[in-house]
Formats: sequence, structure tokens, C-alpha cells
Amino acid sequence: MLNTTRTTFKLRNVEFRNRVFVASGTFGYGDEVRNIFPYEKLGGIITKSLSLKPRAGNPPPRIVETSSGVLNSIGLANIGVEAFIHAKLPVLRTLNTSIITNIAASSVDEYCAVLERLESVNGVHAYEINVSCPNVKEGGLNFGTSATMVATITKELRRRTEKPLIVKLTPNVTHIADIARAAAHEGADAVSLINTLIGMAIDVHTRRAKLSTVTGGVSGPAIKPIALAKVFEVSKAVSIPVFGIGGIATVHDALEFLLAGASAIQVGTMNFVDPLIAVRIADGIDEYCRINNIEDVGMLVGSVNANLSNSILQTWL
Amino acid sequence: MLNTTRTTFKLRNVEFRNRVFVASGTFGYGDEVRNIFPYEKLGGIITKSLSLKPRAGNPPPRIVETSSGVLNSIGLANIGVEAFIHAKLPVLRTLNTSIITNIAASSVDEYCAVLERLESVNGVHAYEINVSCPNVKEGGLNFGTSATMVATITKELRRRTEKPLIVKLTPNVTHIADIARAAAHEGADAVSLINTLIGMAIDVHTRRAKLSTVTGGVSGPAIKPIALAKVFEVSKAVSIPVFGIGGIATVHDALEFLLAGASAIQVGTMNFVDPLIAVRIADGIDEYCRINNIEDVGMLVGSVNANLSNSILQTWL
Amino acid sequence: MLSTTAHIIGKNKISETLYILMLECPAITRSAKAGQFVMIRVNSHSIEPLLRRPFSISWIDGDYFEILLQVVGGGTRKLSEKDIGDEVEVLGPLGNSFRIDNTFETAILVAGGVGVAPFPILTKELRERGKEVQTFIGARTKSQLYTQHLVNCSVSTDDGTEGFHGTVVDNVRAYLENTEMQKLKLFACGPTPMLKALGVLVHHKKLNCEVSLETEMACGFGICQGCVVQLKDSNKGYALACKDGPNFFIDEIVL
Amino acid sequence: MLSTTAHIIGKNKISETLYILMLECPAITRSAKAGQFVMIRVNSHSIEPLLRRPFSISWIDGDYFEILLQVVGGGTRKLSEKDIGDEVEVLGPLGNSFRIDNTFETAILVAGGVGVAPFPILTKELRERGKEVQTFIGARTKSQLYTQHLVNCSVSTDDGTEGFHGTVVDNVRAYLENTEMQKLKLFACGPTPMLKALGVLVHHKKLNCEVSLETEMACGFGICQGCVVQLKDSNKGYALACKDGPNFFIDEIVL
Ligand SMILES: Cc1cc2nc3c(=O)[nH]c(=O)nc-3n(C[C@H](O)[C@H](O)[C@H](O)COP(=O)(O)OP(=O)(O)OC[C@H]3O[C@@H](n4cnc5c(N)ncnc54)[C@H](O)[C@@H]3O)c2cc1C
Ligand SMILES: Cc1cc2nc3c(=O)[nH]c(=O)nc-3n(C[C@H](O)[C@H](O)[C@H](O)COP(=O)(O)OP(=O)(O)OC[C@H]3O[C@@H](n4cnc5c(N)ncnc54)[C@H](O)[C@@H]3O)c2cc1C
Ligand SMILES: Cc1cc2nc3c(=O)[nH]c(=O)nc-3n(C[C@H](O)[C@H](O)[C@H](O)COP(=O)(O)O)c2cc1C
Ligand SMILES: Cc1cc2nc3c(=O)[nH]c(=O)nc-3n(C[C@H](O)[C@H](O)[C@H](O)COP(=O)(O)O)c2cc1C
Ligand code: FES
Ligand code: FES
Repeated sequence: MLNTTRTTFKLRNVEFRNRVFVASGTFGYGDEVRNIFPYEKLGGIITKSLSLKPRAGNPPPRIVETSSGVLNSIGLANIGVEAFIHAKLPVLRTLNTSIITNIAASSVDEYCAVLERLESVNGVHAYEINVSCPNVKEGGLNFGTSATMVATITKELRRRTEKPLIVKLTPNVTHIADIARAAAHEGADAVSLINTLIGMAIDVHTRRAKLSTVTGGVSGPAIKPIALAKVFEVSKAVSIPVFGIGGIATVHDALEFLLAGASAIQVGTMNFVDPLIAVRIADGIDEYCRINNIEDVGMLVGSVNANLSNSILQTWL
Repeated sequence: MLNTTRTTFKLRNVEFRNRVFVASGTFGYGDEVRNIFPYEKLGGIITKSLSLKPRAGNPPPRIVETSSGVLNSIGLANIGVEAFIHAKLPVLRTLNTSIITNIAASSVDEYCAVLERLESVNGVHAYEINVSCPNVKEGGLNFGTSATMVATITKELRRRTEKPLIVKLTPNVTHIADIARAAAHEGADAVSLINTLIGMAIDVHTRRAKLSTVTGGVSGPAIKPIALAKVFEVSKAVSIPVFGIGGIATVHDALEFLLAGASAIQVGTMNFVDPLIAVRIADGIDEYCRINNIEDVGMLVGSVNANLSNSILQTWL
Repeated sequence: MLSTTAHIIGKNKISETLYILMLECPAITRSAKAGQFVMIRVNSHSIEPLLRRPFSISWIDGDYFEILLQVVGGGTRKLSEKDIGDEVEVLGPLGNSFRIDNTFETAILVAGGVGVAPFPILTKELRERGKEVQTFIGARTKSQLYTQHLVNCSVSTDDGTEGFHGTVVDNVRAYLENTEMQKLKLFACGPTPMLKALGVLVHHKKLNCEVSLETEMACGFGICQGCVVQLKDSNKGYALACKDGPNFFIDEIVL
Repeated sequence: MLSTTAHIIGKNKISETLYILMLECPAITRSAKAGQFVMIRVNSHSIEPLLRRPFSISWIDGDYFEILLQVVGGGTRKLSEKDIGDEVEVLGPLGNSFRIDNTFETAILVAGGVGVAPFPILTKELRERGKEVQTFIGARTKSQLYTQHLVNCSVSTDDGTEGFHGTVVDNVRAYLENTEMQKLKLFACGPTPMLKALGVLVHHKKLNCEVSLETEMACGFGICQGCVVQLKDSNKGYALACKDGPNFFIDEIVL
């Protein structure tokens, strides 16, 4: 049994303490749990998606429990980049962990404007770009469903920053690997996936949709197998690192994502259930590596014994 | 409280006893439960996908439990159309319910050949076409991911039969409504959805994929919200009836699908847990209608109070 | 907020669907105030239910606190099946507390159904602060009434099996019509239709009223943004029931 | 096959992870034969676990049957927490039965771990049909041994805490080497490595051997096609463990 395992993980010039992160929108701005959370045990925090102007978000009900999952239509409620810089960043700078700011927008210009504003301040270590938003110029077509649009966003943002740029992909597409390749080709340092799957629930008594917006996004353990397949597919398709996200609830789940090809993982919905779960998972990964004499967590990445890389397309369902 | 509710449902010349069916691949050929199943309580049986030649299917392990779901890679194991006609149809003809034969193939010609062979015999009331199969001519590209390929299949099959033709859609696409429209345009009498979502699971101890084929299809309660959103989207996009499928486990779930826009529903994975569940659901729908003074189950169809038909594309996730 | 575990040290069955659970948890009892709540993980090693469930802190005695538990679905049913000695994970204390200040001398507590839960501890704090307390409890039927630790109770039941036959708001309205009181404040908790009816009454009477909301919650501590309550002042947008609430002045919010 | 419910009328704890459950279910006891199994729904109103779990019918006495339950994961743990009086949904009897015919006079039963489960009822049927029975039981350690209703038992433990110190197959091998017997048939049930080792032995000795497989199953009655076992004859492809098995002649299948 090893005494220490190397846990660090690097994107460009930024070294993250380990490979466990908390996912955007599932950990607020990172400061809500300040009095109980050991930040130094985390790879980093991905903050709630920020838009240029504050967004009130969707009317309630916004969140519904489903079988092993959660359906939400928060609508990217956020305080906007200015308030973030003034009210949140000063606190985040004092937390002993890396801060990845997630950006959402409804036009390429808005993505650029938010990133440029954040470039002008200290305290942000990297960016994650949420492309699961409707593009107002294209009649509301979701950016993340088009390789061309994702390429454009990545290209424009890449020109504007030297910091790590992570493009967060939506699973609601036919060929997620194509979208990942577009991002990689335009200089993304990593891709993260998956964002939520589109879902819906109905109250049979009132005959109304349970969410005010009718449809929303499904997350949680229910989507884990789907997320894992997408991570496997994308990690075979691109050579940049992949952040695996989707239903991670246990150390075991996190290991599955690493083995499937994720260089790092993000814990989302399960933070609601146990605000300390990301730390437990980080500790558990270390323990697994020590017990199995693995010197570097990175050695697990993509080590699943499965070479049928085209299985996803060739499956008879 | 009403005494009787109209339950029947018609596609072309075929009247089904009610709107509850058992999904392809989740009820064998329909005869396995012969000594306990009251067939006359069902709308009909959709048989295991049939291909032209027998298919042994994939090596084990083929099936794995996930959170609120099941991941399978049966690989469309089936006895082939000839054996079906000789060994199964004679028995199915004696069961007091409608038989919908599901067809799978790896080329348009094969789809046509299976259908033509079945056209030459008695006992098949309708066809469901499983398009979630790799097209060998297109390097294994899944038929169901291309509106053009689905249009071609539908057109060719439509020319060859007067019986109801139901096209079963895969959810692993960006715009399922486009695929549904292609099928409707070429004369499909209905679409059914969803087939399974691509998924994966890894055994952390052996570091191998849990399925022999690495990836497979996810079904069961976990996917219900995703299926419901797709059914809602498709039922707004086409005017032909929709069969709702995906994680239906209770009467309540079935009602959600009807309200969302499904004209009928299919029970899949839950047949494994309770072979009589489809009957319980059919009875439960009747009871709900009687209690709520609904004269015809059809009145429920699409009656959810949700007119944001474009919510699915406009969602900020 | 603390993330901790609590032992169930007592359990009382009040009716088929109503229980008191006593949870030993000094970390929480030390700092909790009337109006705050906890999030309880019904089954630690289970994804059914996936999310924690919110419960008002109903009473505190030394190292333990009590919750009043009404069985309405799967989560509350499973919690009601726990036994003495079982351990549950608890997050708390959460949310703001009732505001007890010098603007009032008499508190009128108005509870519908399990909405009575936060009032035992509130009664205690009010009395410690020298306030008069009048309590109005409404329930569907007699067996659902819970009045432990409450004072000056006037009960009403929808079916007339006990007390005033009618809604608790009707009972409060009748009381206010026949009483001249100065420096009143109402505290209310219960189903939304009840709060709405009360809102009309207090608006009409220009009374100060604070309500405790039971909005559905995913996290309970401000990180999911799922529990929003619409504020009347449209510039302010939404408040979070779990962090800015669960206690709001009735004229601040849209019910 | 019947879809029915059974009452738990008895429960014995053999070790921390091994239990006997007695299930009253005349519909099943009336027709079940040695080697058959049941699918038990651990929680009727729950999706955790979603699928039923398969268990061998271990013993039948009048209206009740017994299962030997080893706790290995969530489903078996929850089943072990059931109490006398609880009801569970049961499908059964399922699968084929052991073949007891005139090709043999002495049966050698070989069990690894909880693989002993089908042998009590098999022993009874063998003896009713006038067969000699020799039984070999292997377990990890003494506390995991179960020998109720068995005859002529030779036990072995991996840690040597009881009986022969080594694997059950080593124990059988030693026995066969020192014994001259005619008209033998082996019946085996246990983990795959054990069955593989036994396969080598019986192939070498040209013995007739039937194995009971514990392939993972989703439905248990032939409709999911999930439980396939590869047949040696490649023309035949796969067999279903739940319908064509769970009992196969060892030379028919690829382990
Ligand atoms: C701040 C707060 C304090 C609360 N205090 C108490 C208390 O002291 N005692 C008590 O018995 N209950 C209290 N509740 C309500 C309690 O949390 C819910 O009844 C419980 O979460 C339902 O869980 P379930 O799994 O049994 O029901 P589910 O199966 O989840 O739902 C069953 C029904 O209850 C409704 N429901 C679900 N969650 C909530 C919720 N959070 N609030 C209201 N209705 C809900 C659902 O819409 C559905 O109609 C409180 C809720 C909040 C937000
Ligand atoms: C025909 C048949 C008869 C059986 N008879 C008995 C019996 O009499 N007594 C008994 O204790 N067990 C028996 N088993 C095994 C038992 O069904 C499994 O142990 C049980 O399903 C595990 O459920 P779980 O939820 O506790 O474990 P899970 O959490 O599902 O899995 C825990 C571990 O057990 C393994 N496992 C899961 N399902 C099976 C399975 N069906 N077979 C083997 N391993 C599995 C998993 O791979 C995993 O390693 C039998 C299995 C079959 C197929
Ligand atoms: C309530 C909620 C809010 C979310 N908000 C955001 C967000 O603002 N930006 C974003 O990129 N992803 C957001 N997500 C998606 C998560 O970051 C994550 O990709 C997804 O939930 C899948 O992971 P999980 O299953 O672990 O939750 C949100 C998810 C939830 C449940
Ligand atoms: C084990 C298994 C086998 C299946 N086989 C087929 C098949 O042969 N043809 C087909 O069209 N769909 C097949 N399906 C998909 C189901 O018919 C259904 O579309 C899907 O499982 C979603 O419904 P559910 O969640 O209710 O199971 C199969 C599903 C499972 C779980
Ligand atoms: S419940 Fe999560 S923010 Fe209020
Ligand atoms: S377990 Fe389903 S076919 Fe055997």
C-alpha cells in the first residue's frame, strides 16, 4: 500500500489540487457552505453560470424529484457578472481552492463580453462555457446542438483568454463527439459533459406540467449510465481532457468515470443531498489508489479494458 | 361515476381493445406467460424484434441493473422471421389480443423482406419498425438518427402493406421531431417512442465494461422524464398518433404519457418485475376515467395544460 | 448550518399519519431558533428518496429536538417507519427565524394541519419575551389535532369533530371581529389556500403577519435555487424560501 | 409459473450474512421440484432494487418453502431485514429441475458457499428415489457452513476453521481418488471458478455432472433474454439460464 498518491491535474498553466470538482449550478457561488466545507480538499469549484445581466430565472415550480433523479428549470438564475465580481469574487479569492467560472449567454457577443469582463479581474482560474442555451439570433436554437456554433464560440473566447477554457457539452444531440471535436479544434483545453438531459413531469391531478416551463433538465443517478457512455465516446474522439459529469453519487461512480476516460469529474445533484460528498469522493479516490498501489490518479484515466470504441454507433437497440 | 369508459383505439382498419401495450423485447414473443396472462385485457403485444435470419445476440453479460433502470445489450437476439411464423404465430393467433410484429434489420432490403414474408401469412395485425439498428451500407450509422433513412424505410414499407405501420424512434438524436415528421410524411400510421438511451456501466474491480458490448441501452423508471419530454415534443410536431414508451411503472406514469400526448402507451422493463403490470395499468386507467367521468380514454390524450410547445428548444440548461 | 447525524430517541404516534420524532442532536439544539428547519436524509444508503426532506424544528429540550411528522408520501412514510435508536443524517439549523420584536405585544398563531409544527417552540420563545399568545389550530378532523406546548388554543375542524366547525381562518376572523386588541402580530403556517385566505383578512384589517412557507426544496441551504418565492416588489424578483425564508412577511410575497 | 405473494413465517440467522427465510406459499410448494428457483420482489412499492432477485428453493415442508439467503449487496440486505409476518411478491417455481434418472445410483453433491442452497431438497428427492448421497460442502470459513437436511457431509473451509483445509473441489478430488464407485452423478452449485475446476476434474474422470448456475437475471421467466449461457455446440448458440436452466450438464456449456 502506497503512502501517497499523486492527485494533481493540470490544464495549461493551472494546476488543480485534484480531479474532483463541484458542478456548475449545484454549489451556488461556492460560498454558501463556507462554515462547513474544507475547500482545500477539492480540485476546484465551478460556479453557477453567469450571464452579462442578472437573470431572475424561471417562475416556480423549478425543481421536481424523479426516480433517482431531479428535474430542474432554474433557468440559469444568476446575479450577473458585475455583481459576481463585486459580491462574490472577493470571498472566493479567500477560499483555498481553484475557481472555475461558468459562463452562459444567448449570443456569441454576450459570451465574449462576460469573459472579457472576468479577464479584467483577479481570482478566476479557468472558464467553463455552458453552451446549452438558446441562441436568440438563430430563433432560439440551442448553441450546444451545433458543431458550427460551438466552434464559433470557442474560437472567439480562445482569442480572448490565456486561461484554461473548458467547453461544457449538452447530451441532447445525435453526435456529441462531433461537437467535442469542434471545440477541441478551436482550442478548447478541455470539454466537460454531460449537462442535463431534457425531461418533463406531469401532475396527473392538476393535469399541469410540474415545472413552470413544462420541460427542464434531468440530472442525478438516473442519468449516470447515459453520461458514462458519452464520456467514453468523447474521450475516444478528442485528445484534450474530459471532465465527467452526471449522477456521480459515490467513490465507485467517480472511478467509473475516470476509467471510462474522464481526466477529472464533477459532482452535481448529489451536493444537494450531502454538501460534503465531493470531499468524501476525493478522499475515497485517494484511498482506492493507495490500496491498489496506483501512484498517480491520472493512471486510472481511460484505463477501462474496452477497445470497442465504435460500440456506441454499432449498437443494436 | 361512469359505468363504462370507452377504451378502444384505432389505427387504420385495426381496432385495439385499449391503449395499453407491451413493448418489443420486454415480453418475449408474447407466449412465455401464457398460463397466467389475461391477454384480453391488453391493447396488444408488440413482439421481440424480428430480423430476416435468426440472431444469436450478444455474448453475456447482456443486462445490468442501474439506478432505477436497466442497461441491456441483448443485441436483438431473435429466432428470425421463418421460425417466428412456424413456431410462434400459430400460438399467438390463439391469444385473444392484437399482435404487432416488430421488425429490425441492417438494410432497407432486409426490412422489406421481413415485412413481405409476414404479409404472406395470417395473424399479424400491425407492424412496428425498430430503426435503432446500424445500417451496414452506411458504415453502421444508426438508421434512426437520420430523417432521410427513416423516410426511405417508411416509404418502402408503406408500399408493401395496408396494415398499420408504426415507426419506433430512437431518443439518441438532436431533433426527434424531425425524424417523426419524416416517418409521418411517408405514410407511417403512428410513431412509437422512446427506444432505449445509449448507456454504459463499468465494474471498478475488474476495470471492464459490465456489458460485453461495452455500451447498451438504458430503460426503466430512470428514463421516464426524458421519454415524456420526447413524447410531448413529437406529439406537438406530428398529427399521427404517438405510442408513449419509457419507464412506465404505474397507472400514474401511464396517465402522464397520455396527458403529454401519447395516444397509447407501451410497458417495457417493468414487465420483468411484474409480468401482470400492463394489465394492472389498463385496469387503473379505466378506473381513473370512471372516477373522473371521462367517457373515452382518448379524451385524456394531449390534455396536459401546457402550451409552451417550444419549451424544449428554448430551455436554458 | 451543520451537517451531522442524530439519534432517534423517542417516537410518538398521534394518529395513523401523524408522529412526533425526538432527535438527539446537541449541535443543532444549541443554536436553533423558532421558525428554523432541518433537512433530514431519510435513508443514508439509498436513492429512494434521493433528496432530503425539510421539517420544522417543533420543540427543543436540552440535547434533543422534536419534529412533527405528517405522512404524505414515500419519504415521510419511510421516516415514520424508523425506530428508536436509528440514526439519521441532518442538516441544520436552516433558514431564518420568526421575528420577535417590540412592534407587538400579542401574538396570534394560526396553524393549518401540520403547519402547527413550528409553533410549540415559537410559543416558548414568545412567552420568554413576555408576549401574550393566542393560538388557532385547524385540522381536517379531530385525530389530526396537535396542541402540545401550545397555550390559549382555539381549535377548529373541517368536519366539526372538535371545536369550531369550519376553517381556521374563519375562526380567526370571528375572533378578531369580537376582540379589541392593540399591537398584534400574526404568525401563520399551513397550506397555501389557508395562507391566501388569511392574507385577504390581514390586508383588510391592516395587521402585521409573518408566514412560514413549506415550498418544495431540493437542497435547503441555498445552492440549488429551486425553492423560489415571488416577491411583490417586482424589482426584487425572487427570494429563496430556504435561505431568505421560510418565514416571510405576508405582504412581501406573492402566495 | 405463478405470480403470487408469500408470507414470511420464519427466519433464522446463521451468521452475520447468512439467513434462512421460510415462506408460506402453497401455490409454489405444490408443484416445485429440486433445482427450481423463485424470483422475489424485495420491496413491492420501491424501485430500489428495481428487479426481482433469484433464489433457489432450498427446502419444502407442507405449505412453506425455505430459501438460504446470503447477503451480498443491497437487495439481499433488504430482504434479510424483513420480519416474520411480512409479505413478499414471488414468481415461481421457475427453471428446470435436476435430472434424477436411472443412469446413476450414487449422487455426489458439491456445493461452494451459498451454492448449497438447492441441495437440501435435492437430497430429499434423491433419497426418495433410492439413491446414495455423498455431500461435499465448501465455505470460506466455519460460520458460513450450512448442512441442514444434508447427509454424508464432508466439509471443507478455505481457512481451515472446520473440516478439510482447502477448496471443496480438492476435497472431492481426494475422495474420488480413494473410492471405487459405479454409476456416479455429480450435482454442483457454487461460484464459477469452483465450477470450472470441477469441470476439469469431471472431464478428466469422464463423470456425469449437472451444475446449477447463478447467472444474473432480469426477469427469470424467459422474456428478457438477459441470462444467456453459451452452449458448447456453437450451432445452438445460447441457452437461457432461467428457462433452459438453471441446471445444465457441465459438458453442454461454456463456463
Ligand atoms: C421549511 C419546511 C418545513 C416543513 N416542515 C414540516 C414539518 O414540520 N412536518 C411535516 O410533516 N412536514 C413538513 N414540511 C413538508 C414536508 O417536507 C413534506 O411533506 C415532505 O417533504 C414530503 O415528502 P414525501 O416524500 O413524503 O412526499 P412526496 O412523495 O415527495 O410528495 C407527496 C406530496 O407532498 C407534496 N410535497 C412534497 N414535498 C413537499 C414540501 N417540501 N412541502 C410541501 N409539500 C410537499 C408533494 O407535492 C406531493 O403532493 C415542511 C416543508 C418545508 C419546506
Ligand atoms: C438461479 C439462481 C439461484 C440463486 N439462488 C440463491 C440462493 O439460494 N441464495 C442466495 O443467497 N443467492 C442465490 N442466488 C444469487 C442471488 O440472486 C444474488 O446474490 C442476488 O441477486 C444479489 O442481489 P443484491 O441486490 O444483494 O446484490 P447486487 O447489489 O445486485 O450485487 C452484489 C454482487 O452480487 C453479484 N450478483 C448480483 N446478482 C447476482 C446473481 N443473480 N447471481 C450471482 N451474483 C449476482 C453482483 O455481480 C455483485 O457482485 C441465486 C441466483 C440465481 C440466478
Ligand atoms: C439545479 C441545477 C442547476 C444547474 N445549473 C447549471 C448551470 O447554471 N450551469 C451549468 O452549466 N450547468 C448547470 N447544471 C447542470 C450540472 O452542472 C450538471 O451538468 C448536471 O446536473 C449533471 O450532473 P449531476 O447528475 O451530477 O447533477 C445544473 C444542474 C442542476 C441540477
Ligand atoms: C431487455 C430489453 C430488450 C429490448 N428489446 C427490444 C427489441 O427487440 N426491439 C425494440 O424495438 N425495442 C427493444 N427494447 C426497448 C423497449 O421496447 C422500450 O422501447 C424501452 O425499453 C423503453 O421502455 P421501458 O423504459 O418501459 O423499458 C428492449 C428493451 C429491453 C430492456
Ligand atoms: S432549496 Fe435549494 S436553494 Fe432553496
Ligand atoms: S432472466 Fe430474463 S430471459 Fe432469463
